Amino acid sequence: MILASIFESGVSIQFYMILASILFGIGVLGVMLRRNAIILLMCIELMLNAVNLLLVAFSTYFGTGDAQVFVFFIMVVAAAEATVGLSIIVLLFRNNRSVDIGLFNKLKG
Amino acid sequence: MSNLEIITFALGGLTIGSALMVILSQHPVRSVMYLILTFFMISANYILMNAQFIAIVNIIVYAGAIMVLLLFVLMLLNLSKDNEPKSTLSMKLAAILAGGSLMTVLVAAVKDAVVAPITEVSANQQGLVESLGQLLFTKYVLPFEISSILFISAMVGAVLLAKREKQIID
Amino acid sequence: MDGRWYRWFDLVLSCQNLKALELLIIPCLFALIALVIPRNAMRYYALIGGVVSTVVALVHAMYFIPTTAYVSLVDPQWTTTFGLTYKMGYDGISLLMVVLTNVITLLILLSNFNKELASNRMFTIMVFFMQLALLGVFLSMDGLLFYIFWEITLIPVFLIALWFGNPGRKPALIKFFIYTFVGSLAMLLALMAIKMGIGGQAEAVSFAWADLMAVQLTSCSACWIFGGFLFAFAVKIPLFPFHTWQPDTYTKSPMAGTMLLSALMLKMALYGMIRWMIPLAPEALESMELPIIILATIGVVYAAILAIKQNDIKRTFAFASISHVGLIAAGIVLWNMDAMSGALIQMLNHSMVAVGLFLAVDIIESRTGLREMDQLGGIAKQAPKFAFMFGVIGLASISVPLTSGFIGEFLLIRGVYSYNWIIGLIIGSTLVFGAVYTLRAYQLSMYGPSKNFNFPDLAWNEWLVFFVLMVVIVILGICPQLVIDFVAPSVTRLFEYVESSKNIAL
Amino acid sequence: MVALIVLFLSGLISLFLAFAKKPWMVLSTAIAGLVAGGISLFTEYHYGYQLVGYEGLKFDQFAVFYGLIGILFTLLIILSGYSSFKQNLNHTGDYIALLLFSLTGALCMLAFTDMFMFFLGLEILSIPIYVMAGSKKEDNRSTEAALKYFLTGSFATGILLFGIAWIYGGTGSFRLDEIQTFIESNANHQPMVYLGLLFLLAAFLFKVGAAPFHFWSPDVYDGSPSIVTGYMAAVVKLGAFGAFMKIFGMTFGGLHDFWAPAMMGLAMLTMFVGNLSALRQNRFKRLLAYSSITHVGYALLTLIVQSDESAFNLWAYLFSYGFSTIALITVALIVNDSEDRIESFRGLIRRNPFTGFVAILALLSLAGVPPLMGFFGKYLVFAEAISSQPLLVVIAIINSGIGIYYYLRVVILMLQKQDANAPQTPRHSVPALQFVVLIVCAIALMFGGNMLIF
Amino acid sequence: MSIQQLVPLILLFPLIGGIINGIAGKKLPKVLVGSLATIASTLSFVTALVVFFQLNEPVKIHLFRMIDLADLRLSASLLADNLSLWMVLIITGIGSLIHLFSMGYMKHDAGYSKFFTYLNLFIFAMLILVLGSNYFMLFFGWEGVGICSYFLIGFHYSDAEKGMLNGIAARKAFIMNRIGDLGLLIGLFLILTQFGTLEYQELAKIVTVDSIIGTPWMMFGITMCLFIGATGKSAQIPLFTWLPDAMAGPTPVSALIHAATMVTAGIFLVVRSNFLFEHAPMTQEIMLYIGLATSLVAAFIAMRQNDIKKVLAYSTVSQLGLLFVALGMGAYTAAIFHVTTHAFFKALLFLGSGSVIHAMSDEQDIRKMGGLRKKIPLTHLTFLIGTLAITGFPLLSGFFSKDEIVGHAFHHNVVIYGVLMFSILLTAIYMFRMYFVVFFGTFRGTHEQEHHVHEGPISMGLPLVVLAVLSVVGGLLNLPGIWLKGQAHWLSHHLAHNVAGLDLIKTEHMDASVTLVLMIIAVAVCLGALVVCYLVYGKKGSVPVADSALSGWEKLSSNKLYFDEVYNFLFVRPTEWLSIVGHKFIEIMFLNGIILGFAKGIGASGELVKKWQTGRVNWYIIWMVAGIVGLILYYLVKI
Repeated sequence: MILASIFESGVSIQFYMILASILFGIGVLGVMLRRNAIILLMCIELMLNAVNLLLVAFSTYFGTGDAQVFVFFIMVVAAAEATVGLSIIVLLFRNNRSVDIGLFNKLKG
Repeated sequence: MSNLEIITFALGGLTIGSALMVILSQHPVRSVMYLILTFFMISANYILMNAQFIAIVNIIVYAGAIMVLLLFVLMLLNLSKDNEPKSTLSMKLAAILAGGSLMTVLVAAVKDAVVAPITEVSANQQGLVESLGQLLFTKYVLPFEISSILFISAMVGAVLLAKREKQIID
Repeated sequence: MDGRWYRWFDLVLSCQNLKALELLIIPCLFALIALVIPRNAMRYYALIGGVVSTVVALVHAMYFIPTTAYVSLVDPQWTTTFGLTYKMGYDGISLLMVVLTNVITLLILLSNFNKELASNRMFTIMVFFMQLALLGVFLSMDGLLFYIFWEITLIPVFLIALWFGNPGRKPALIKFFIYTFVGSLAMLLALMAIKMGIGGQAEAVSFAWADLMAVQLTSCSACWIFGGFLFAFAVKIPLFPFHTWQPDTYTKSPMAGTMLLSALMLKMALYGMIRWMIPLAPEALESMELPIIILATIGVVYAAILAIKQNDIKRTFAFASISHVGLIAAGIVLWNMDAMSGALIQMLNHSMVAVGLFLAVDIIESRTGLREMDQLGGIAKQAPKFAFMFGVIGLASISVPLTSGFIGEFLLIRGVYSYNWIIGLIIGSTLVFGAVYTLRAYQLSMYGPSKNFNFPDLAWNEWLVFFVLMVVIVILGICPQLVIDFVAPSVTRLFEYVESSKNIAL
Repeated sequence: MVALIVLFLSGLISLFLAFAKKPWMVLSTAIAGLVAGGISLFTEYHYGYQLVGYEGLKFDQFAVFYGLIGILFTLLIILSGYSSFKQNLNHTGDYIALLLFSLTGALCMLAFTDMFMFFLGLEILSIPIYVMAGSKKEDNRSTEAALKYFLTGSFATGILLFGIAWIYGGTGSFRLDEIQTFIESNANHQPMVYLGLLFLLAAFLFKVGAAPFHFWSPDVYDGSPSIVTGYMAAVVKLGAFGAFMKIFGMTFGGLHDFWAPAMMGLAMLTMFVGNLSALRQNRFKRLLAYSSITHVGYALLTLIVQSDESAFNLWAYLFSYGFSTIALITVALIVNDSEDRIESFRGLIRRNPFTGFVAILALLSLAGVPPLMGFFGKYLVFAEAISSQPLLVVIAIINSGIGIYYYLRVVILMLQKQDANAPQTPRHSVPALQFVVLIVCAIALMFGGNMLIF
Repeated sequence: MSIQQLVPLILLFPLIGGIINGIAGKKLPKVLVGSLATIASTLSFVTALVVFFQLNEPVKIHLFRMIDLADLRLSASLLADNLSLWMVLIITGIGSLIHLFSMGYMKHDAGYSKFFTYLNLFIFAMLILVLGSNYFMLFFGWEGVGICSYFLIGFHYSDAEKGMLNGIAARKAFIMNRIGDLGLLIGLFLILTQFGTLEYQELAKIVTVDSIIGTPWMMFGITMCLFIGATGKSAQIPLFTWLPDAMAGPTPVSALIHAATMVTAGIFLVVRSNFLFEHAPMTQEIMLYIGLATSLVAAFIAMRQNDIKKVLAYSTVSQLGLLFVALGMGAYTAAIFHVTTHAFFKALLFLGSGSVIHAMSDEQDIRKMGGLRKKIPLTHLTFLIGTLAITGFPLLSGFFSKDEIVGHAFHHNVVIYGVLMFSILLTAIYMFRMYFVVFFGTFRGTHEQEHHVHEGPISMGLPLVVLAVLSVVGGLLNLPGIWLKGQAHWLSHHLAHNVAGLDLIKTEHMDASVTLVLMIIAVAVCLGALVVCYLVYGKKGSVPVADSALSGWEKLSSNKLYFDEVYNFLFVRPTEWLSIVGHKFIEIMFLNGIILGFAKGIGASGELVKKWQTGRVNWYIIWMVAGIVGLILYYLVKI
């Protein structure tokens, strides 16, 4: 089934812009609030998803596919980042038995 | 207000709600679950926007692969307990202040935006696998190839970091 | 951006007009060869280097015809994109400073000859390095080149002070380095401003002196540029409120460092005032003249009064130096022939006196281990030659007739006096105060019965240094016209140049 | 393009050659790859070779000359780090390959023509460095650095992508030339353009390490293995600044009046923060990090003052900065103790005269003492800025004055005699490769400056 | 040889003598050193005599250009005219005698050759001072004699107890002179500004009444500055306190420099500049009153001084005051006349005192002498002649020279005359007091000293005799009109050219009978003092009491009117206080404090900024977000 573009049926692009902004903001808030490294990683993924949403919205709105390809690449990168991030977290846990980033403040000043 | 609009807004509300639960739940596993839910919501949005390919990939890659990986690591490291230390009050306040004002200014900035008028209304086939595949293997073949460097370095990195070194004295 | 990348290769092709550069090359060579000279031959080697460069400078001076005014050494016909032209040359004023630099360097090497320091490789290298940089400063006819050499001078003198200085030198040296560095940055700012066309005037073609002179400044930007230069020079001279680095640094430096600082680096700033600060922004002279003279006057009196009750003999002479150079700075900004001649003569005199006094202090310090006047005394009886030479230098310092100091101060005080008689009267008090602190220092250390330290009289090299100083001082004191004839055409030309460039602006 | 492939392949080959446990083979592969990459980069520019079909990368003058020093710096860093790489035979190949991969990312960041390649290039540049930062696995500081770098870096990636999305929303394109045309042809823009621009700005400021987005850099520079710090300071910064210049200096040039004042304020903040924090540091790499923050502040002047010379000036600045950093890192590798204390440099000039000499040259060059290269870099930047932004230049000059203090502190430490009763620090032997690096750096620092201004 | 060549020779002899002694003096035998110096000085004297007799009109000898600038031409040139040659004769003549005296007096001194070097150099400087053809040369000599004086006062700087004190006295002399010199220097600047030249001859031509109309203040300024210079060198109020202290130097030095020659440089300056002073009546008045006050104050102080040299020093100050009174009245030749006679008898007195001190083994306190009349008869006799001459005993030189000044004063203003006579009376009293205390009564020194008392060698005796003769006959130089018609006023006529005949006219118009009356009064004063002093100190043999026992005016006199204390309080202490306080508070606390404050402030803000770097990733991200929020706010505000 091919749906007609949502923007032709009255939903404004503003809606998705604001929705993406709020999702992004929530992601950012999560990064600032939480101390579990894995949750932080998740919040960053949430931010990336907000970006994806925005891009897809624009893509549909403009009627070009470039942005969706971009989203694809974002996912690629997100996967790579998650890999590296998780291995760093595993390494950290192995050394410190914890992934609480509040504990990692030896470097400061 | 049409049905579609109602669906869209409801979906938007649910997305925000589940996203909020991600950062508000104390239990990490619950956070992961809510995040997966959020991804599904977003995929639903994609489908609403006629981007089926992305919607599917989103579920496969994110909800399927990345989140499972996260969950797996979470379990592996035995972090599923609700033992995350609380941030200090000042940090919380500052975070909420900064995040809140970020959202506020963002919304304030975009609320009056007028997006350029749509020039090609007809071409609504981009969301499909076919058209995206076309793009990906013609116009964007170079980034596609070059992302291999990204992956191989991520792989090498993961191996380098996560591999247990042989203990010289055992 | 086009073409920039390849211009590097054009450098070799475009060097067409290199003339005799031996003035710069000799110290450079001596500094390099010093790396392989055996340690026990170092002192002789250094002395030879000093003599050679002095002789070369003197030959230049002999062949210099004062009325031809300008001799070009390096004059490339190309300009780099950023305006550095590498132009070098000298007129009478520069050549005077060049000769002074080489002579003083020789004297510094000579006065260290009987010390352990003379065998030190790094010391020798640094002295030649310093000489090179100073010559660069005096020979540069390009603003940026001037600045570069100016900054380079900081390094050897800093290293000499750091490696061979007195205990507790570190904070003082850091203060000195940062203070002067910041001052120089202000000069860089001014140079860039004048080159890049701040305040609406056109961009200068290059940093060449003549090109910078051609820039027409508005009186506002002229003041800023003048101020930038002034800050750099005021710190180095040092003028009154910018002097606080000086006593500490002088006290903590070894003899050679103090001599380099007071006899040469300070002259660099005064020379900079003559060559760069006033000619580049003459429009500002009118409004800046009085403040500078007032600062100089305050400095003269203030430093003199402070010197009166110092107990450390080196510190006394450090303050004395501040007191003396304030007068020179005032003379320079008066910007007329009489005062300028006085300033130049007094610059020479101050160099001689500085070398002499700090050598005397060092002789006292190295033989008794003391610098405190209340513990010294009775040296004159044990070392009459030293007492005599020290006395002569002291008299030159308090500008007694028959010494160059008198001619210098006479012309300078007269200049200030004709500018404003009240200031002239106040600044003239340096004659009285100078006598007070110099004689006090001299008497407390030299007079009285012998104390219980053994004080050998002058070694031959020390005696020779003093003797040369004495001869120069007396000759200049009797025939100042020698110097005046040497520089007067150049000074006149400078005045005319400045005057004509100012007229266009109006 | 060929250079990219050559570098990637040499990285790949190094990766597999490492199984032979003969580190010299890895090294020679890497060197060969770098040299070949450099040559191909240059010839590619010279003969105008262009891959048919996709214009995501364009090796123009800008990319080539920025890229060449990137390759040069990487070469120097690999040479300098070889002695530590080969200590862990299992991973020698990994380290070198990761650096080479990262370099390909840097090249992408210098040559991109659309946001795809930019974004990918950035990630390829960053991800190997996240890993390298944590490559000292048993060292808690190193892993902490990796974590911090990774978290803040990913966060910044999110910011960057958000910005790109907004830009796309505002202009309808990912291509730089189209965006540039769009911006220059329209007078009034939608908020999306500005938002996107600001998010991009934030991301860039993060990558180059400007206040208040700089917090990661001291910690990461401090914690990472020295050689990685050197790479981050020299090459990563080069890539980030190159892209910065491409996007802000060129693409967003039309909106210069909008973003320049904001950047100006942040540049001032950056200089002060970097300088002031550096004053009381005891660890060398941390000092270097803060110094690099200050230098970022100066380098931002080239972006703020838009002129024909900006790209060159920035290049010259990074060129001079890179040599100093590499020299210092090499010296730190030779001399430093495990704690990375500045104190370990005490009396260096007496223990290792040559090493000490190069280190002092590098420090003075960073401080901007003529006639060293750093002075000319600084001079170019300031001189270009003074006529339009005199205030900013004055502030930069004031900061140079403050900055001299902490450089001087280290210099004096190196020049000082060792205490008689302190334990004698041994003379450090300088491995041949590092010696070569030091010589190259010394020559460049002493004479390179004069070349810069022709 | 022509005058052109001879005049530089006058300068050259002492210079060469000084240089040879300076370089080789230590290695040469003492006799050679002393005679070399003496011969150098004597040769100068002889040459000067030759020139003196050859000279018909002023001769200017150009030596070399010194400073040749657009509006400032100063040349090293000499001017030989009657005035300068007269001074040269006094300087070299008395100088030679004192050299001769020193050969004996300084025989046992370690710094023998150094002493003669300084003496010769002093002669050289003094000759430049008087022979120079312009004020610039004068200034050269002016400072030169100051320097020589400085070294000679502090000659015994390495004495165990008094070395430092000698040094301090020398420094005091030099600095007080320097203050005067500054005035003189300013005067030179003023002259340059006003007239554009420093040459005496040119100036004398330029300064006509016409050209200075409308600038009386300028003339006042110029002359006041010159006068300030003169007060420094010639020890007038307020700059006179150095001279008594200068007695720390060896006695021949006191005789030569601080009595006969250097201190008269101020007089010479004023006489030289008479063409300027004549146009500044106000300065002349001031000069007159200052001279009067100095004369009185110094005489008063001398009344209760017990150091033989101090008494003579104050007497010198007093006499110099008298000379300034003369100058203030425009009696230039009278002043030169008195300068000449004063040089004779004061040198004689100082040398005599030197002889006494020599005999007493360096004892200077007159209370510890007494009864020396028999023991050193030659010294006694010459000293008596000197005393009589200075007190104005009839027919001796002092009688005539003083009389001329007093006569001028009487014509000028009777009150001034009265005060002057009082001062002369005081002079007579303290001189006779000293004479009687030293030479009459019983010997009060230690036994050792008594055993040791002896006349000096011939080299010391001869100058005494010559000077005594000169003191007796010196009056002949300028006999007043009533004594020898025709030949009268020889010196005045001789110098007439230099002073443009200004005061000759005044002198010759004096009424003969008035002159006679004045002479009689003077004689009465002198004889009265003689008698009183003889009765008190000679016959009764009373000895001055200890300083602490004094009270009333005696205490004032003994404590030098507290001049030193007042100066200390007013000038020295505040300056030292300023120096210490300035160093402590302005330099260290304020100026250095500002710099250190800057540094500290920067350091503190560095600490503060360091705290910003918390080490926590959350905070880092919060700040980044804050940065982004700031950027967007910037956008919202700006657009």
